[in-house]
Amino acid sequence: MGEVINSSIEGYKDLLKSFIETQDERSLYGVEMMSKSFLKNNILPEEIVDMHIQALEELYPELSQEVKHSMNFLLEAMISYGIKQQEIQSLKEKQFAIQSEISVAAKMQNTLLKTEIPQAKGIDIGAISVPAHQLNGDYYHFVKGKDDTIGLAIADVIGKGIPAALSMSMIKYAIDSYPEESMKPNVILENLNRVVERNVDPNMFITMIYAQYSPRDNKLRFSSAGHEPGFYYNAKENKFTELKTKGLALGVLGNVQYQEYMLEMKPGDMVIFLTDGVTETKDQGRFIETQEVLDPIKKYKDLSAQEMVEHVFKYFEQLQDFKRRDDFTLIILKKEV
Amino acid sequence: MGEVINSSIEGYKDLLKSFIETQDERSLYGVEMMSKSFLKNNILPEEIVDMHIQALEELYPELSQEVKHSMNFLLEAMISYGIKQQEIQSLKEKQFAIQSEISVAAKMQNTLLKTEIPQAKGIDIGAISVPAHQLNGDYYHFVKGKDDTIGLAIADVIGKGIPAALSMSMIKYAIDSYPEESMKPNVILENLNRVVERNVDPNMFITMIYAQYSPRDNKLRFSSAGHEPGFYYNAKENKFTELKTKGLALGVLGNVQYQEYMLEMKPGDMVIFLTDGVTETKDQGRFIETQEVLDPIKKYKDLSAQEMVEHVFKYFEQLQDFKRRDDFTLIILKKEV
Amino acid sequence: MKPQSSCVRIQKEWDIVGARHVARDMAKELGFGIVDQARIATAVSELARNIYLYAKSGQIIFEKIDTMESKGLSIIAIDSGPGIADIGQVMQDGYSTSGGLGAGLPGVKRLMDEFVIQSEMGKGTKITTKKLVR
Amino acid sequence: MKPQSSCVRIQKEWDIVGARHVARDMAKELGFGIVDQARIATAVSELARNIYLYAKSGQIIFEKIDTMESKGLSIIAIDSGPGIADIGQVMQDGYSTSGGLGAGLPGVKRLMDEFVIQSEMGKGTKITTKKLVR
Ligand SMILES: [Mn+2]
Ligand SMILES: [Mn+2]
Ligand SMILES: [Mn+2]
Ligand SMILES: [Mn+2]
Repeated sequence: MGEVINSSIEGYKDLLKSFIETQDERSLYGVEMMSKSFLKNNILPEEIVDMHIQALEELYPELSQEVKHSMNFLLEAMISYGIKQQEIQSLKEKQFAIQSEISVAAKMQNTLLKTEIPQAKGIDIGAISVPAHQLNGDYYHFVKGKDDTIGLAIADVIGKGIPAALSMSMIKYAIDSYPEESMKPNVILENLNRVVERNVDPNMFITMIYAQYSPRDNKLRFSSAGHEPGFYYNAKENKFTELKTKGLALGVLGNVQYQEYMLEMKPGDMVIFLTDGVTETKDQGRFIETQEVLDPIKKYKDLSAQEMVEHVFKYFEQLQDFKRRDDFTLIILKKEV
Repeated sequence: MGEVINSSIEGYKDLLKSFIETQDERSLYGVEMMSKSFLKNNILPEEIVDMHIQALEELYPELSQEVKHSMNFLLEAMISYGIKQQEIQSLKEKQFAIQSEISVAAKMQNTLLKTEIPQAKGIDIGAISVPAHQLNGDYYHFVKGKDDTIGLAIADVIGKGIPAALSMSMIKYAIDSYPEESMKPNVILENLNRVVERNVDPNMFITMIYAQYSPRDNKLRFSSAGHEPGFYYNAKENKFTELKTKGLALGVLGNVQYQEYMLEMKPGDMVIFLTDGVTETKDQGRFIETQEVLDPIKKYKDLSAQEMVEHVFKYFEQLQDFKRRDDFTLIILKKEV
Repeated sequence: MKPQSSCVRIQKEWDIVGARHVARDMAKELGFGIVDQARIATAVSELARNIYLYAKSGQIIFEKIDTMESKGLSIIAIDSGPGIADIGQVMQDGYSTSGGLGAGLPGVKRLMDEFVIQSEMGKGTKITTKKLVR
Repeated sequence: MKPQSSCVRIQKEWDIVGARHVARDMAKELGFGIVDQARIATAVSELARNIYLYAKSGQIIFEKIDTMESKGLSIIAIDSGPGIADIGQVMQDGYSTSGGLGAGLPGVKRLMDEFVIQSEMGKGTKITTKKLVR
């Protein structure tokens, strides 16, 4: 550092001299550039003041004692600022370390949560899940049973970030261990509720919908654990209705029973499941209305299910000026015509 | 901010005046305190220089133009330093947010990993697990079967921090879903290996020992997935031997078979399981030798198993000057005399 | 009477100094103190250097704000350069260490009272900033 | 000949100024430049204020280092105060914002070249620091 200062003091002195003589903007531009390079070389502000004193003394050997003393005083005032500046280096290193941990964790999550959207005759499925930051606290998952039944889970862990990601991996493994195709949605939720309740502390909970679609009878059976209600689109009447359900979020109480709901999907009908990251979209500071959630869905309803979810996501992304405050998950099931 | 400066300029001027007149240390102590309070109020260094100029001009109305110009030049040089200082503030806020996420996650982990050390006649068990930082990438777990068999898992996820914590919660839930008491250690590892291999990317793996102690025949059966070898203490011969095992770490290959090992525990015998956070203790920069891991174990071998693990932990904590670089887990089983 | 607005083309390094000069003069006339004069000049320096280094050419438009409610300086930098791919990233602290296109923009935001950036890949960038006399 | 070492008791706030004074004088004699003089004085200030505020009483021992290999100042602060429970936490950046016992110690570490802290609850704290003339 000493060397950088020594080789710079001449440059600083020249610029200072030229500025004192002419007050030109060029010298000030010069000192701006110089100051940035000092900063990059970790020169502290008290060292700048010291350099200034030296330059002044060399330029004006007859400089008054008062001014010299005053500059020493100013130098003293800069010491705390120098300490502060050194802090930033160590802060940045810590930040960098933790950021790379989070990136690795996010990559892991992607591997972990990979779920293939099942192909099944008669039903077209689209799904998208985008975290607000790097780690996702939303979860969705598909499974195709031996009898062609399609199992579908959509969940939202309370909160975001690292704690949510941890809870979410719990759900993932718990679900993985069930012979899902043979279990009813309400039973799956009842089991999951026990796992969550046992393993997570009481102020942490998870909302979830578990649904099963059977291509044999075109019926969708589902249960909800306090999750954001989905929508049913009746093609014949061209009408959307909210899927009202009852059921406590997972992890709130130990022994909860969930109700099973059922609906029949006729050609052209759709079912939409989502997390509150979709409905809590903010348009210029205000939350959108239920009706407005359906706007882009109506708009894109003739596209394929996957195109639909992607377009709807982009629509909301733009609406809230690319600032996501919550994880966003949207699943659409379309009964083919 | 403007107000803070205005009310401070008088104080600054008084101190400056007193210093110019007497060059006393008291004024410098005063400006140090003042400078700290400026910093706390987010006053930027260019504002300090500005205040200095104003104070000088008021004290010396006849101040030379050269000095005035020179001070304006110095002020210009401080602008980049002011920007840097503001950056520190915003970095600290981010740091704080992420730190509180990690604290919540660590609390969750504690709830998640709570495992009770089983009470069983004839065997005394001690266990300790301390993360290097807040989140633990080591894991241990006990389960007591209906036939009084004690199941024991000890694992180390490659890496530390957030990604390790995520992987670890996977192991926890996978294990939770097995009917452990009826499964042999090698079969448990083979199943876990499939889960890990399927869910985690290839450069992420987990080492683990799964062991079962049966009080009926005093036999310990165990299998290892690339885990740090444990030790067996033969009381009669007063001798420690390393428990050499074969077996690939979990998650490396898809279909791995593990070998089962068996040893009989006679009164006074001990078995020690650990993670590499214990053996990779550094004493003044060098890794300790295997022999040295046993030093404190020998030293405390007449204490109860739980007292032993705690004393051994403290011993190593001191040895490496309280700087833990890896998660530390130690389990001791003592056959009672 | 002094002009209420001014436009400086940025094509060579010397133009950066010219833009700073205009900025400082207008700031002085508006009654900004020397600290704010220096901050405005530094912000303009940063905007102009970005144009000079990455967009090759562009302009900076200065306009005095002098209404009943507020008094200050509006500075708009426009170029038809390559544009900024990820504005969010550029505006992050710490990114600035990279020293590339837009590296100084978080600093400009801190130096000024208002800061809006619009950019389109291949089309260019428009940065609108404002500083008010307090 | 000037003394090679000196000891300042810290009991009242005024003693902080006394300790700074001794530190600056010795630093000057040893040939430290004005920046380092100021840094040493600030470090001593911090150490002395910690004693004054939290340990009520203690002392600061100054010793000149003047050997063939190195020249500098050794400063040791000893008190029999409450001690610091979690040294790791106190030495973390950001903790300093709390303003409590030991809050300024990371700063002292930065101002000096060497810094060792030992502390026992209920017994007191010893901080050994050193700065060398470059
Ligand atoms: Mn959530
Ligand atoms: Mn949500
Ligand atoms: Mn590990
Ligand atoms: Mn390890």
